[in-house]
Amino acid sequence: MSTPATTDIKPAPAAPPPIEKIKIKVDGREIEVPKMMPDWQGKPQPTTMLQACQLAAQEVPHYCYHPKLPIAGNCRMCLVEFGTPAMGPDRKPVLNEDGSSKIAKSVLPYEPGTPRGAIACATPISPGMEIYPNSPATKQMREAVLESLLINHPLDCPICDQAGECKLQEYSVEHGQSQSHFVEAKVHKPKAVDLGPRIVLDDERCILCTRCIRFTKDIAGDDALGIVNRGSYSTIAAWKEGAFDNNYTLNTVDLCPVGALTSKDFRFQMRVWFMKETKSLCTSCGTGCNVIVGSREEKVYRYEPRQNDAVNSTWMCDSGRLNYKWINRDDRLKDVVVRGQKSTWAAALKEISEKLAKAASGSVAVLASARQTNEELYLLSKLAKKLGAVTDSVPRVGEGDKLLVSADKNSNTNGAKLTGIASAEMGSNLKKIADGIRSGAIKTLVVFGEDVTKHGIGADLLAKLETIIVSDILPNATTATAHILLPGCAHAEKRGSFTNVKGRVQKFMKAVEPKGDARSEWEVLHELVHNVTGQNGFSSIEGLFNQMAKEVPAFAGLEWAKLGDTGVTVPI
Amino acid sequence: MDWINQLNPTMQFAIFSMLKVCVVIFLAVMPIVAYAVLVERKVSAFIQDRVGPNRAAPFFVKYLPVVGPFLVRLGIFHPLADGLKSFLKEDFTPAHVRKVYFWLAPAIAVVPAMLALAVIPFGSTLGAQKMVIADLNVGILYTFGIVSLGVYGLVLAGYASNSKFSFLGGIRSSAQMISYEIAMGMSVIPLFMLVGDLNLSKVIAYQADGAWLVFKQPIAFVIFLVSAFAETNRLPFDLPEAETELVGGYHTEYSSMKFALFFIGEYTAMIAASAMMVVLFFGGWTLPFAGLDQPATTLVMGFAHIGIFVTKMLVLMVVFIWVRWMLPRFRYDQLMDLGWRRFVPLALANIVVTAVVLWALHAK
Amino acid sequence: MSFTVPAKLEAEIDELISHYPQKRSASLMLLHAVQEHFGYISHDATEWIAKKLELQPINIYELVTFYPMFRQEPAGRHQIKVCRTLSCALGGSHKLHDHFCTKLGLDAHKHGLQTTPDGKFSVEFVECLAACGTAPVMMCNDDFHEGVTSQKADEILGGCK
Amino acid sequence: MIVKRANLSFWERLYLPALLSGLQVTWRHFSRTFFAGKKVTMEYPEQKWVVPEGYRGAPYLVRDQSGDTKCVSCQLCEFVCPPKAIKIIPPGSSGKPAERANAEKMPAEFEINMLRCIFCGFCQEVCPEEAIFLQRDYSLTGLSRGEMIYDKEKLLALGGTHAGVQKWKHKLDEAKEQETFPVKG
Repeated sequence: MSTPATTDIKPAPAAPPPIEKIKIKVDGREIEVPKMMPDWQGKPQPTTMLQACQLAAQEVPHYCYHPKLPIAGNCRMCLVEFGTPAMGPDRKPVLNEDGSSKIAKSVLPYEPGTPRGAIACATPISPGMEIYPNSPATKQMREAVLESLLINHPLDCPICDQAGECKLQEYSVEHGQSQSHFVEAKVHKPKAVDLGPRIVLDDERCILCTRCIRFTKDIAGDDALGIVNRGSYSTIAAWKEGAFDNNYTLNTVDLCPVGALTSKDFRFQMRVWFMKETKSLCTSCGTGCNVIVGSREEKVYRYEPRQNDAVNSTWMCDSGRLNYKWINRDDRLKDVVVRGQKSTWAAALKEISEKLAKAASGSVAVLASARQTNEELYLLSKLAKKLGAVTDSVPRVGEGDKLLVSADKNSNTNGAKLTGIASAEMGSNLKKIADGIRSGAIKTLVVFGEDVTKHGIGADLLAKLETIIVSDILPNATTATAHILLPGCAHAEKRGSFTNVKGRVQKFMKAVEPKGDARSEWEVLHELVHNVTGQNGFSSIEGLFNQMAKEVPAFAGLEWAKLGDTGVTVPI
Repeated sequence: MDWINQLNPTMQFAIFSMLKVCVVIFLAVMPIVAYAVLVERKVSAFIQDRVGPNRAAPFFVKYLPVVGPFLVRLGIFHPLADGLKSFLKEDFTPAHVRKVYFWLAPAIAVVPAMLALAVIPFGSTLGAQKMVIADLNVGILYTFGIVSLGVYGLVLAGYASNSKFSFLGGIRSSAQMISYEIAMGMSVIPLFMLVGDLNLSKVIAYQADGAWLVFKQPIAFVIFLVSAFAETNRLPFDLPEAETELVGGYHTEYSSMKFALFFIGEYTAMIAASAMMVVLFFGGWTLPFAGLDQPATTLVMGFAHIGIFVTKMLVLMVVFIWVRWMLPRFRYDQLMDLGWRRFVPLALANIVVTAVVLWALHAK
Repeated sequence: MSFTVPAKLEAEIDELISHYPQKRSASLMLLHAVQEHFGYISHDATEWIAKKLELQPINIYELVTFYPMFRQEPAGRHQIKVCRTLSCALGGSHKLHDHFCTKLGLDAHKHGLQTTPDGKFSVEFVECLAACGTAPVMMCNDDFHEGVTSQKADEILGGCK
Repeated sequence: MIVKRANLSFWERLYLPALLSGLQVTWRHFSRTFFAGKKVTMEYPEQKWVVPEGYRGAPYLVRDQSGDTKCVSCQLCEFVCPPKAIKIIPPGSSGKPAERANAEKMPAEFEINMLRCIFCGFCQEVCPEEAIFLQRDYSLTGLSRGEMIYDKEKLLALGGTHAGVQKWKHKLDEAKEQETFPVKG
């Protein structure tokens, strides 16, 4: 769902070629579906019965089928009964008395009374086809397939991390039967196999849908997994123990419809049904993958990718996914500290406001991290404008890859640029600030979310300053020297928006409460801006964003509500 | 003891009256109240197949070999514990109460009940002293006069408490007590028509000469008994308290010793009512045999008369307690119906019948 | 890598690969060639083949584990294969297998290929050897024996040098 | 609806028979208790109530016949507990492995707040491992709130042993059997 930004002035697109449609019947209801639909790579392919059923809002259970993966058709869960128009010997459709064409249901060739199902995920539709996703025969087929999938399943849901979001559980309830006809001993396969540094495999739970194999081969480009052995003893395996180690392995945990692949990081940490799920963003690089933050009792337990076809499809990298533990760290800054003494927000803000209001133009420098949100950077730029301050952010460049990981390790580089906090070439003002401090022209330094000692402003320079105001999340060398230290919030503890490397403005929601006295930076900045500039702003994030969209040209026409769950692209 | 004889009769009267008041109130009424509560709890327990209070044990009990545990099981120490508890509990005055009346009400509830005891002859004589605190010649009128004051305590408590439960309790008590006072008053008129005197000692003397008045005036006794239940707010007429509907009625908002005063008042009223019935219907301190119906000549006799009186009174009090578990509480309209439409006409009829009989007898 | 392929075998393998439009298609042929030469397909051999065919080792490993005729550990000089498919199972192949195992001092209750410590004999169960009418049947290396009794089995063993 | 009241007879209207029967009933009970000492109550701390079979008192954790903790930290009881009395800390990936070879998982900590527990038995009903049972204790006391939060050791010590189906052991045995030939079926 990519809503183009209003500023995105494009020539009116040429009228798209008319989409060829086919009339079929799903569950007795006639619908028109496109003849071709995009496959996992976005190439048009003949529409399958499963896609047609989805368009008709009829659920067809499936394990191996995934819209973003090549079709394998090996789980058989999506078997449905169907029929096609009967053809006479003259190759003309046989008609019923009322003129409609007669439907020949698909049956077993040697047993014409028995319906023959087809796997909906891989069978293309044809004109006049009738699909029966709810017929008794379809239901019976599903029951049988589920029973067969469960023959060797260990039924160890109590110790399985997937329990609660397991398709095997869900379909067993919806489509399965309560008893199995299987009385023999189950085949036992290896358990707790160390597949990779972040993945554990339980072969007994595996239903061999091969989603993981297809993902790692076709999406991640690392052909690391395969099925070894034969028959009942088939198992998923990597060539060597721990060989499944690319940066996208944890996506297979999400893909795995059962509990076979589990994350070592999340293993036995918390049951999923306790998890509060919050729509958020990954902040590890400039890509801004959409994530769901799983938290319970103010503790973050995991990130999971959230579908956004404009950004990350349904994937995310392992390094970003596991980069959440700092939110739960014990040494997080929790107190407002004024010159070494624990203080209150009211007192600290009063002091800062008075200091900044009195500061001579040009005597203040503002250094804001490009990991702060658009709204915070906007408020800081307002403050800086009033104070005539020199501003900048710190660039972070690392290694990227061609799938999702961006070389830009700041989550909001474009936000810093668009709001005017960062200089045209990010980081070029750092030296100017250092020189200003050295010469004594800059007396006050405002730092948001950076350790300036690592970026050219050493402890010797900091010692020369009259006032150092620092807001950060974790303690570092700069926070240690701060005269006024304001505890900030991790993105999981506040709301806001980021602009990713491609200029997509995306919002994120609050998952957990801030630690200790910490408060969202934008709330604090909103108050400071009011005190120093005398302008009143919005005290809600929605109002603030909308105000920013009015004042910052790059965001013109945006509204908080318009961002939706997946964001809007702006020109950069 | 010579100095007593040297005092003039007025002084002597004053001293002995004081002594009698002290003895009656602190050595008789208060302990009886305390242990009546215990008896009430025990009898209630037995009627309900329970054991009743048997826990309170002061420190010295463990030094008494056999008696100690027995006394504890009897619950002898519970009244002491109850009293102590009443003193030690927080004396809570709720907000927005009318303080003066709120504090006054418990006192008004106790005092009339005690005053009513003044005219009861609880024995014949002890030495030269008559065993009655005030031997008034209008004894019964005094009693009714004083008893009717008792309602003020309840009404004030209900009015001052700033609570709807208390208020309802107060209203009920005023209506109930006034209603039954009429029936009660009229029920004893035939008695005095027979006796010909209002002095209670004379009533006893009249019964000593003939049969007890309960046999001569059974209807008057029934009316008096039922009215006494109503006057003392005992079941089945405990509508002013009515725990199940009014929480605690007029004393809902009271705690500590102020609450205890209502309690003492209720039990003192019970004592007074029982004593009055003993005097009016059961021959007072007399027994119709062994010469016990003549005023005492010796100290032993005097004490025996007091003992007889107290025993009769206690029996009646047990009846009070017992009745509590026999009958369910009356509905308010039934209570009024019984008082005004049954007992008042019945008492009037009783007066007329007695008058006619007396007229017929004297005409002979 | 301790695994080295003689030049002759490598030339043979290169020739095999050239038969196919896609290198991958030659996988099975290569496996056969390697097993024929070394007697089994070692871990290193798998990796070597994968490299040769520009595949991941797991792709080759899938094949090795799928086909029962590929061995992953060396077998004895004389391989005794006893059929256990239905007709032979009814005809007494389990007894025959047992007989071999007790005779050679092997554990009859273990799955898969069993080799005597001296490396002379290997015994294993295999699926149908296509002579159901004369069950139980067995193979000793490439020699086919039908209607094998315990006596005949002893003779076969005795004939192995 | 109007309920028609039956007219009372003369005797009934006198109330005297009712009074007498009330007197009789109360006297019967009084004499029975006072003289014969028959009472229906129990003097609690000295006399203890013997709970009947199947009584559902406080929930405790049990061990199996091999002395291993049965609980596998599935947290269903924590989920189902209506007063939220149960708190389980799962072992995490680096936690202590389960005592039973095959079960993999065991709670790092298991707490029941007996002040919150309402003895409803949902935990016992939901437990897939037969690891928690409502047992015979009904009178739980402590001197502090902290004391009333029973931890895993205490719950296991109080719970005793429950000799049930050893599911995980059975699975392990089955897996071991598979290693030999012929496979038992």
